[in-house]
Amino acid sequence: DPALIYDLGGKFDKSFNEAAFNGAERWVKETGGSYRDIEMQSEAQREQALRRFAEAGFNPVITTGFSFAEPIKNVASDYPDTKFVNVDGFLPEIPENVSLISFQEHQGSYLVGVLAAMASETGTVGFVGGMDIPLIRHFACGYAQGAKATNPDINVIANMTGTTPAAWNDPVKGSELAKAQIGQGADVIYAAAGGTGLGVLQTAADEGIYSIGVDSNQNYLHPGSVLTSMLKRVDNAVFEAMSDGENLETGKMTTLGLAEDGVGYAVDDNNADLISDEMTAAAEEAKQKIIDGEIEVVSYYENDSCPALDF
Amino acid sequence: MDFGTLIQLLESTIRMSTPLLLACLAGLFSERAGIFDIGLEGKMLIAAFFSAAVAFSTGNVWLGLLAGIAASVVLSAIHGLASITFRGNQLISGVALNFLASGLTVLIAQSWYSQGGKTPTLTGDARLGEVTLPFADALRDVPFIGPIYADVISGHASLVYVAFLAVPLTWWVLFRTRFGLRLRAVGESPEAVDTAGISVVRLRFTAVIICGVLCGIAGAYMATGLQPFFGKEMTAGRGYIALAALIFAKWRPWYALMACLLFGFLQALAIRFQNFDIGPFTVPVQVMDALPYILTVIILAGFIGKAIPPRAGGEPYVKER
Amino acid sequence: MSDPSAIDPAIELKGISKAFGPVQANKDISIRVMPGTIHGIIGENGAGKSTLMSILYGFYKADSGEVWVNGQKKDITDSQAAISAGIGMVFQHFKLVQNFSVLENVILGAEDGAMLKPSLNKARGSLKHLAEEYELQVDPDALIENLSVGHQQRVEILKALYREADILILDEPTGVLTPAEADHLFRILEGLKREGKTIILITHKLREIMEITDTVSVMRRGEMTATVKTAETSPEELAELMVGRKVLLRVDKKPAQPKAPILEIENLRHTDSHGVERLKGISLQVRAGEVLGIAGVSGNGQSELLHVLGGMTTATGTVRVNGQEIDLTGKHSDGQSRRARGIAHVPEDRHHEGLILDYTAWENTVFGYHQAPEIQSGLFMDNAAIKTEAQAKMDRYDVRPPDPNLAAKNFSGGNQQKIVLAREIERDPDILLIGQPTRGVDIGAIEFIHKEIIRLRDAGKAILLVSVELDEILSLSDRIAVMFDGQIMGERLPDETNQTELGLLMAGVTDTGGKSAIAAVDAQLHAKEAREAAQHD
Amino acid sequence: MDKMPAWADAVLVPLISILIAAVLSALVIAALGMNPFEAFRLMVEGALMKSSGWGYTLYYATNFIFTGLAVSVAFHAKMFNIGGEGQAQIGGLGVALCCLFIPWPHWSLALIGATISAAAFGALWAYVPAILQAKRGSHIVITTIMFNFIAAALINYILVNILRPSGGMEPATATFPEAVHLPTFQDMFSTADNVLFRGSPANITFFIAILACIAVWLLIWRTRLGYEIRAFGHSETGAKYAGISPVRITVISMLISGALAGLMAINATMGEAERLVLNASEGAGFIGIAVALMGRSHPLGVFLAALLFGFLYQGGAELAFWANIPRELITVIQALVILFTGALDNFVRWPLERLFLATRKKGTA
Ligand SMILES: Nc1ncnc2c1ncn2[C@@H]1O[C@H](COP(=O)(O)OP(=O)(O)OP(=O)(O)O)[C@@H](O)[C@H]1O
Ligand SMILES: Nc1ncnc2c1ncn2[C@@H]1O[C@H](COP(=O)(O)OP(=O)(O)OP(=O)(O)O)[C@@H](O)[C@H]1O
Ligand SMILES: [Mg+2]
Ligand SMILES: [Mg+2]
Repeated sequence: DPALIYDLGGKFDKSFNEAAFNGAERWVKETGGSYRDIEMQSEAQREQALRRFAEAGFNPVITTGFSFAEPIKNVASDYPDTKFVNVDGFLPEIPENVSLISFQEHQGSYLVGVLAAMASETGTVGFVGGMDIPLIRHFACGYAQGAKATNPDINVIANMTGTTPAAWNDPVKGSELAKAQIGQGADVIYAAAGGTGLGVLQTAADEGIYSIGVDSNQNYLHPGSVLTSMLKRVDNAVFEAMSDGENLETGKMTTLGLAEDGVGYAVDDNNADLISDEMTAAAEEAKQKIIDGEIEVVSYYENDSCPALDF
Repeated sequence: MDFGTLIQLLESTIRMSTPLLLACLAGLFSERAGIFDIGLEGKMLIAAFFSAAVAFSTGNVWLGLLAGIAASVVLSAIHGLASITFRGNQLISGVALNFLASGLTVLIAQSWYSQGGKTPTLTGDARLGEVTLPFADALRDVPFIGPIYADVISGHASLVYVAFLAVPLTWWVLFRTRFGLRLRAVGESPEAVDTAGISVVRLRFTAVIICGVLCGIAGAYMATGLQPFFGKEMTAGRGYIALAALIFAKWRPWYALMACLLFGFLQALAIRFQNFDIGPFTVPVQVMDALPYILTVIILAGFIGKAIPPRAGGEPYVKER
Repeated sequence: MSDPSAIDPAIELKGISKAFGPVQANKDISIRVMPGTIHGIIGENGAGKSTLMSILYGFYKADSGEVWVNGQKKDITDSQAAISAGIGMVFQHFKLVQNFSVLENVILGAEDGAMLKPSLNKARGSLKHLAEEYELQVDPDALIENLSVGHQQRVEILKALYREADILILDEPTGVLTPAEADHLFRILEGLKREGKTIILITHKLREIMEITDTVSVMRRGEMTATVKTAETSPEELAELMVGRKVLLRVDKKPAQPKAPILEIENLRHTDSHGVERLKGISLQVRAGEVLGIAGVSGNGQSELLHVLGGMTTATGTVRVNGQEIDLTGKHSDGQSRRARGIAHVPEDRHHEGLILDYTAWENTVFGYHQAPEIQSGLFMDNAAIKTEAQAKMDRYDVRPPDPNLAAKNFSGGNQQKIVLAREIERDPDILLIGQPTRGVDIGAIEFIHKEIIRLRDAGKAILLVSVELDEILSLSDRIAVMFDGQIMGERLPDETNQTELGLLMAGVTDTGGKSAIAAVDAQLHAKEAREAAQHD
Repeated sequence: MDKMPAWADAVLVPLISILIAAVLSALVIAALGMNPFEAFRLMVEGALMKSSGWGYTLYYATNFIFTGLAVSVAFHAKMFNIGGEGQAQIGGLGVALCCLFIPWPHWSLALIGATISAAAFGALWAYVPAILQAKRGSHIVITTIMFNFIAAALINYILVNILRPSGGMEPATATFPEAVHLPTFQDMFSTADNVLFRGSPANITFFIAILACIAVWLLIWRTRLGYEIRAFGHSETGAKYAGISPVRITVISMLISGALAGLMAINATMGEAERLVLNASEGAGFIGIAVALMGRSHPLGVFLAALLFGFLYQGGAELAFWANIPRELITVIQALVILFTGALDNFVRWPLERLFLATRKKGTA
């Protein structure tokens, strides 16, 4: 059986852990298989969880969050028969029985940036992040690039919620941040802040502006107000890893971008009316150009700075 | 900063201050009676959950409010049992109840709603509406005063007004009624109260229950007013800030109002001015984020001086050892 | 009971027993107090007096026994019940709310209705009335923490009277009072008695018992050993009943043989944290082998003088010890430096200064001297040695119980005081500063403490004694300096002065220069003024 | 004077209290649809029946010992140091700087260096609240709460903008060099054919923690400084009388407290993570409060309480592995343990006292 280990944010973080959980549940539904999962409570548990599951014969052992890369590196050689999967992580050298999956969040964010810029009437769009960490800047950076490419005069306001883990679970502050951005003219706000983001989406709905969800499809939360969601298909990645089971290909890093449908923007019944044909066309064009390499979306990680945004 | 921004800032200040204020007054009642309470956070949290849950299932926010208050009062009663009846350590009891609330809310929410510790979103009457004060719209265009009245003062959830009215009410109860006299006395000198023929235990329990009620309102405001749902850990440390405000205010109601407004204002300010530039520098977001806390320390060190808690605070009343 | 008289006793206790855990504080106690009398209760520290009274007042619950008030059996379950039975109590340690006004303290628990205003107004009226009737003047709006102990005690009495108490219990009321205040209190008690009220008075001072009570009961180790008519007994007999042996009630000392001055104080000034100047240029000398007594109404700077000399606070001026100046403001102005210079200090307040109540007795026996090299072994304190030494000290000073591992708070006041004395005296200091040495201490212990002070004097030490008890000052001192308002009003020799003259000086009446040549009539007159002045402190 | 024998007070009361907490926890577990006995078996087996389980239990316990001692020392001086969290994180910064920028030839030297550095940084973070309390009377509870937030912001800034290796995704420093790797229990106690403590993070720091317990015990109950700290804690006026400077004691005891909290980083940052991550203290500063209070501020009590919490952490993790329970259940169990052993202890003690008193009366009668 496969095992799934969620990062510290917990299974229901309204973000990628939850997406992983959804993928696993889909796999259960479709195949009737079973898996085991656990939420981390502390840093020290990472290695422990990997070992316990490997020792108990779970295979593959799937983990979410870049923080698992190091522990996986440490334990992988002890369990050559177990395959380890990590979503979001990076290792300079990838052990034979390890598969890394990374997502081009900046590309997906670029597309929702395009949509945001087009939907905005005020010429100001907002971004609310959780804790100020590189990953979140990575999201913000792609978003700003997309928005500025669409409307060079656009004003992008990017705010972070805080510096403690509470920053991921403070919808009230998310709501205040949204209100502040609305006060500064924003009429589309992209939230990449876990539970805090729920407050952003809520306030956007209450104040009659648009919001953009993150990671999984959050359009259903406030139909008519959530412009779209930046999808990061961790669910697919988990689903596939579970489906491949012991036949999983390892020893490599898989990068899932627009081309692989690893990231994207969500359109469904809830927001179909909000996305005009023109917007779809623009987004699709940008998508194609990114895939073709005509547009290069700069990753924040590349040189720890963003061409379109000051941090 | 233009006038419009100032108005928004003040509006935000009111919203951010309200839960702090309610929790701070809650702490004030408890600590004035000699029972320290670092469990404000947990009480707010559990109240937030139950108010949202009951408002959701009944569709009535007022029932939600009652449920939130009830839940908070239950924790208060446990605190009272531990620290008054069984003369336990008040700090430990508070810490334990914070943990308890933090764990229980998510456990129950998960088993009821399976939304990862979140309650479903409240709509309609399950949600605390905003109150428009009389003439707010008519006066909006009056220069200066208009926006202040219409935007800063009017247009908040009813519990906001409850919180602000609770300040004079608390003052009045504390300093103008028999109950207040006894309450203050029991926090200073329980043996004086005891020898005056008044039950220390009953008095302290009453204070602790009032504390529970106010924390309950604070939690309910967060989960039905500020947000129409409960999310795990959504109080995000506000109970501790309220405690700081209480000490800051030297356990006095009007000062508590000032302290909470100040904290609220600093938070609102930090939210609105992240990453702002001063000449060649960009002040990093972390500095703005920490600013309310840094300023608190500075103010405390520079202007407040020594805060003397109620003399019998924190100690159980023991007459026979 | 075979008492033939028709009137019922105001209070009758029958077979009261009370244990605190394993401690039997009261054993089967029975007592009758007749209405309209003043009934004294005496007994050693820890004899169970306070416990018995607390039971009568409903503060503690008796394990067994009955309480009868005015011939009726009462079930006194709490203080409320006692109050409605007409009992009022002034505790040894006042039960007042420090940051409340007098008025607020008086109405606490006796309010009329839920609003404060009417109660306060009513209380203001009756307070005025009571004050006139019983000479109980206090400013109704003053905060308790700003009142002198004497005034605080008046508030306690007012509290009881406001509740219309007919029976008033006073637990060691004079322990903290100045002689003037004590006199005043007794006038009040006489007044109350005339009004038909019944008073129970606990005290360690036999003089007071003899002076004011009608009957007196003696307690020992939780039991009531005797009840006698005051007129039919003597202090010596009472003392013996109390302690179980003969007690010397007067200090027996040889004339002093003073030598060179050891402590020289010149123009000492101290300003407190509120900016009030509390010492206004004090100049004094204490010689080896003499006791210099400082008399004064408390609050006139004696405490500050002790604090400055003991290194608890800073001052300006000059202080020389054995001819060498000591640091009054700098790094070496703390208690440790003073001790290093041979100054020992028995502070006035043993609970808050002299002892760490939560420390064991042995830990307290080195308190302040804990840095001394001889009780260290390497990096650590030599606890075993300290304990052995503590045991020896406790045996020598007859501290009861002689258990060095017992926390200081579990000793009675007298025994606590002995621990402090043992510590300070056994260090063999050159100078002993000693404040209120016998406050709240029973007769047996007083006798002992006075002997120790004289023994130290005879060993050639300089002793600076501060006491509000004029008796104590007069019997122990070789010279007496009187302080008033931060100044020395004059010095007297004990043989050549008397209470009246000292009282005059204590009230700030300028030094007349004469030895004791004031006309008696004059003195009487001034003394009355003095008392009144003292009341306004 | 005692109402019941000391052993009953020290052993029986906490045991019964824990039992009550366990029973209530069992009810919660049963309410979640799980067999409580099975859950308990999982916890005990996972935390105590294997060397690797002990390896985790002791790792967590090590953290809690440090933070618990930190809170205890401040308590003795009657100060409530809520700032363990921030002090530990800043201590982590000290460890990181020391390990990253000094080319240590051997771990033992690095350990000494990091210990000093962690203690110094932790102490520094406690210094400001301490001096403000001593000189300005600023309430230590507020200032330490505030300093927790400020520490979080500072560490966040440093990790995101300064110490993060370029291109690194995580807000964390680079991994420390191999030379500063501390021996783990596995390294120390395994033999060629018998691997003990496999993979568990318990490391040599545990012994430092034990040394710290002993040192604190000696400090508080055997030295002049400890004597002065306790005296000051009991009575400020008394301290003044004895010539003990309130400013000095306030500052020194907070420095010691902060240093102890900072030492936690040796275990978590140098021993386990081998790099500094965000929120490295993970709430141990707060658990330290419970540990200190439960341990009655005595090092032995702190040690035992820390073990108990280590057990709860590790047992809880095991429970989560095999029983699929939400992690909040562990929080609830912790809460119940703290409540019953810490705050409701008289709930157990009083009936017991009565029992002992009754039997004694019978014995003497
Ligand atoms: N609250 C209490 N808890 C436990 N023991 C007590 C308590 N109060 C008094 N005791 C004990 O009961 C005994 C009697 O104490 P009590 O206070 O009645 O003495 P007392 O005669 O008033 O002494 P003193 O002259 O010092 O005031 C003492 O041994 C004392 O230790
Ligand atoms: N709560 C208590 N627990 C234990 N012992 C007590 C308690 N209260 C009083 N005692 C003891 O009762 C005895 C008498 O207490 P009381 O309060 O009358 O003080 P005291 O000895 O007269 O001291 P002082 O006169 O200096 O105030 C002392 O032995 C004291 O230690
Ligand atoms: Mg007494
Ligand atoms: Mg006494």
